[in-house]
Amino acid sequence: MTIARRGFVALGTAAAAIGMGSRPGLAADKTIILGCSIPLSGPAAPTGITTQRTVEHAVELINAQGIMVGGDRYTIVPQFYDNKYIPAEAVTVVEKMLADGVKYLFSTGSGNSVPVVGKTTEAKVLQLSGASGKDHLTGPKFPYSFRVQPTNETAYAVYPWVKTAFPNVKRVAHMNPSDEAGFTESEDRRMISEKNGFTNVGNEYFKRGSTDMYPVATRLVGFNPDLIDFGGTIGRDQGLACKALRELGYKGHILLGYSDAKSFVDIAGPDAAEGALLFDTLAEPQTPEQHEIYDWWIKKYGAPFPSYVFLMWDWPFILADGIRKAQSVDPVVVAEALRTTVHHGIFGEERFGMKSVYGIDCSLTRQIPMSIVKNGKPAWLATIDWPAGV
Amino acid sequence: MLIALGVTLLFGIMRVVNFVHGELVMLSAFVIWYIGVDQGWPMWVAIPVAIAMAAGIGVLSQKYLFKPLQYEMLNCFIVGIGASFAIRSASWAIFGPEPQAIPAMLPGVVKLGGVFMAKQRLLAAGVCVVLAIVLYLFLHFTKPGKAMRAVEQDREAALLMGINPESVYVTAFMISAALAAVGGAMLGSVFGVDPEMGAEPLLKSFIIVQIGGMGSIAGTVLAGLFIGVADSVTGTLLGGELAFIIDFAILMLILIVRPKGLFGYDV
Amino acid sequence: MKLALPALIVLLLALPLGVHNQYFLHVMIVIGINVVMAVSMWLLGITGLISFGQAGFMFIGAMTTALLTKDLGWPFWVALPLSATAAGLISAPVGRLSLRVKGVYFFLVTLAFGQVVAGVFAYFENPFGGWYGIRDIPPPQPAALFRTLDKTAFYYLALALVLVTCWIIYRISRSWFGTVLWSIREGDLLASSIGIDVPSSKLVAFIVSAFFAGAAGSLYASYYGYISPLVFTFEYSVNVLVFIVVGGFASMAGPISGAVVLTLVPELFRVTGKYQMMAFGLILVGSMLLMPQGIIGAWQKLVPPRGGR
Amino acid sequence: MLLEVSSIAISYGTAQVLHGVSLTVADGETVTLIGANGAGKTSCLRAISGLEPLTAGAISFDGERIDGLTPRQRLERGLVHVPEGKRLFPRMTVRDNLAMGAFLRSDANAVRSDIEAMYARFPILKARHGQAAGSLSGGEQQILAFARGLMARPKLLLIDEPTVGLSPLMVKELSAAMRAIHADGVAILLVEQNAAMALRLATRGYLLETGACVAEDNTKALMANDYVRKAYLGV
Repeated sequence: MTIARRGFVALGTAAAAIGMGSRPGLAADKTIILGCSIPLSGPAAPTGITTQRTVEHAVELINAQGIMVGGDRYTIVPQFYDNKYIPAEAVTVVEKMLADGVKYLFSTGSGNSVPVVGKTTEAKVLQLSGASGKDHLTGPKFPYSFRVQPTNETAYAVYPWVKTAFPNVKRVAHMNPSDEAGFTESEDRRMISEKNGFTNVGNEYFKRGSTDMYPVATRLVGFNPDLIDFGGTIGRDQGLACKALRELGYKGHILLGYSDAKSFVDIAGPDAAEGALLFDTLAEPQTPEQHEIYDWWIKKYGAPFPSYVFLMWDWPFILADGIRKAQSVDPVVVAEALRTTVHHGIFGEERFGMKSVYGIDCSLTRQIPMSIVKNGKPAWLATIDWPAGV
Repeated sequence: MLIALGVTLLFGIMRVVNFVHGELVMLSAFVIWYIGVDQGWPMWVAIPVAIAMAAGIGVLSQKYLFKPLQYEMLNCFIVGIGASFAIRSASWAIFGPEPQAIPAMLPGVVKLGGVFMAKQRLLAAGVCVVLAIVLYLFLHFTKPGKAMRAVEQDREAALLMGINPESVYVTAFMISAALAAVGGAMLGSVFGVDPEMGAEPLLKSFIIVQIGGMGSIAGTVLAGLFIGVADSVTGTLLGGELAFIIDFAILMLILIVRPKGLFGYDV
Repeated sequence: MKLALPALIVLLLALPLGVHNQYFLHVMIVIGINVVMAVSMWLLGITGLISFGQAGFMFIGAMTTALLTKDLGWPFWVALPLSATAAGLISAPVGRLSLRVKGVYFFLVTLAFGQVVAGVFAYFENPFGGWYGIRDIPPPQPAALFRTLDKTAFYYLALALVLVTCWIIYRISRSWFGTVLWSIREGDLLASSIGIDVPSSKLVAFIVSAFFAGAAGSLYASYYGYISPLVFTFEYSVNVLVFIVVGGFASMAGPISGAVVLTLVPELFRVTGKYQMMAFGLILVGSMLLMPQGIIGAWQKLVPPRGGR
Repeated sequence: MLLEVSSIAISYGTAQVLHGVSLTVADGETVTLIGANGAGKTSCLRAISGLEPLTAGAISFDGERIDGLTPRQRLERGLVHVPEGKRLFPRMTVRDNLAMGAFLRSDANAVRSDIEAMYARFPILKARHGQAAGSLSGGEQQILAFARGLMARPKLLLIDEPTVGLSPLMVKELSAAMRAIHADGVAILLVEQNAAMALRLATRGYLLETGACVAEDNTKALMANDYVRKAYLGV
């Protein structure tokens, strides 16, 4: 009997939790539910946790002001679900959101975003993704799908810059994790670097989260490149790969992004990390707005500050701008408004663009900050403008 | 490999697949990071504290998780998985999204026959070999060690010799956990510290133990070397993706041809 | 008691009439896939062997369906049996080799097999889609019924597959052959000493179990419309084992109840976001400590079964 | 009496395997327990050494109740069980197996000299001392099992089925070994299927059938008993 009773208690608690969770969904007259499908456990958890903390704070600021639509004042209520970076889980998360009537979805990771974009399009839900992706995630087929962070596309801006900043670099090798994101990054980066006149000498994949980077590093060094592009590699893998490459005697440049600069240096070791180029990484705050965010994190969560926070900061504001501009909470209307919204965020002027590549303005374009590891510390190096015509 | 030693000890003696082992590695690494890096205490304080903590958790998990299940293999497996999910998830919540690093005790690299090796890796390998030898000596030349082997080989006969299997199990859990802590120190200084760090080494060490033959220390060490070399060679020659397939194909072959493991004995 | 099963089936059949929450139906379909997997693994499990290659066979089934329906344009109704058969066919040589080893070694050989399957599919971008996987796998015909946003038809499809699978495997486990499998659990030597052909019996169980895993994979592919090596992982096989152990080995109700409960309960905790996995882990620990014989074991203690197994 | 077993009973689950068995062994006496397969002989020994809990009855050793004690505590009092099937530690050397026999003793020097004494008594063990016990022949293993039992310096040795599967020559050798043990003043309770050999070795015997004691007498009388002759001696 005790077993049964305990079971019921557990079920009851869970049911109570459900009730609490969906209550804002029922009272949706003046709120906009923002469903966030992010990895909160497993190897990809760091991005998810950072995203959750960042979005929570951004939404606080937005709500303090409110979003005025007609005479109504709307606030955003974010809900965070763990998709564990498993496609099947991500689908279940989105099914739950659709059933709860969520009209705005945010999702990180292409493995989680690609499998659901068909559903969200059919349900006319606005999907914002922080993920690598191409026409299988955004494009005319998916009019309500936007990508809020330039990922693989940063290459359009970065490679021309590399050409002028490091004229000696000719041979480029690519390293990526063996999954959807890695494939996307690899294909795009190879294509873009070749367009910019670089020679691709090698292309390697490794298993995400693997601890032994020496095999892949050995092969990369064997290609004798001037620059190794880490592409879609994230988190600990970056530091380990860099360390392995330097230990194997690699002397050329290393280019990586999506990184948290400080832990990258910690894991790679200051000697190995020295000189690494960090694309779309703001190692240290440059503007007052960036300082504000930086100080908030340090005050609330303590050091170190993950630079990924900056990348996840602007999009909730852009969404709010879009809703204001549309003067409607209908995702279809908001989607059209988003295409023409210009937002002044922490990276300057930001807008959804890339019609020339995807046939529809759907991917965020903005300035790209570049950093470099100097004296064992990440430092700001340059800010690249988004290339014209892309 | 250090972790594999701990696994072989538990798995060999008690047929317990302790999934919490990977989490012990991770928690120890965090303790070492916290005491030794964050609080700035010397490493010779941090590492023993981590070892003591791991040993403590080892004993507690033996007492409250595995003993009540009477070491039934599948049940222990599930409990271990559950506990490790919970611990890992809690660790993300507690330690936050940032991976940490334990600075290398021996920084720098040396050149060995044309290949650069981090001194810290050599140190880790050295520690591993030394501990393997110590463990071997312990199991073969001390009374508690012999009692442990006796329980592994014939639990009932050991009982008739006046050995209390339960207390042997406690010791086994303790030593295995302590090995996990040392493993955490080494892994943390080579690969960094984050809540997922224990997962892959655990799977790997499970495979190493199987190939080496359960409960055989020499086998575990050799299999560890074998797997490490095979991994690097296939990875270097064929590239990461193909190596991934080939490694497991080789593993299948080895197990089918020599089901007792490469260096195993007949059970 | 005799009426309980028909009543349950009628209830399940009527469910979509009363419930229009698509999320709930989705969870029911996921449960259906998990039940088929759990029951198929259980069939081999009663001989005392746990195959970690189940996700691999599921992947083979899913891939067959994806290639047949998307690239060749064949109807799903043809692809489903072919997918199950493909998994069954491949399992025959795999089983012959891997069943030569026992116990934990069998765990590991089948685990390695699952990894090889995922690795091969991931390596060959053409035609297997590589790490991208394959997307836009067409739904079954008529497409007007099997829609993305209305899952009723898919629900009935899953329910049918579950009922057929459970019925067949139940018949097998209760037949003379099932008795043979149970006796193998007690020991190979004992079983062969009373004249049972142990290797062939195990092989047949292995093939049947792969066959149904393939069928589950086929359903997965057409329902989700997207498959990739990230889905059919070793972790998924472990999950299926967790279903069985938490449910209990003693009868087929074990894997079924395990799959149902362990798919539903995490959904209850989904709203807790980052604490969902923590809750799930604690539930596993708690259920093992409180119910070492699984849900079925605990149930039988509360309600002693009438008659034998 | 050294050992007094009074009407003990044992059950495995719902099946009762011993129904009130009583027996005694005096100091230095060799007693045998004979009976068919499954009569409960092994269970009886396992109860005495503490491997099986009693459901009824009492066991005294040296005048002290021992049926609540752990196997270890019984061992400390000089009650040593040489189990059926030898149960050596197959991957330990012969020497280590002997040392395990003296696990509870802390007098390292005496243990060492005892091992030497075992080598002297059983030269085959000396010849094989560095080999793994699992690699020994069946008879050698049984001798090692005896020697391991003696290492605890027992007052009473419980010996279970020592001759199963051995050649007649080996059986002879083992009988000699048991006689020698007896000559040292160690009491023996021997369980054997080879009733003829057991009855020749022992002074008294008990006949066990389906978990109960059906006859008890000195061995001469048992050998003369018609029923025993027909059922167990095969004459």
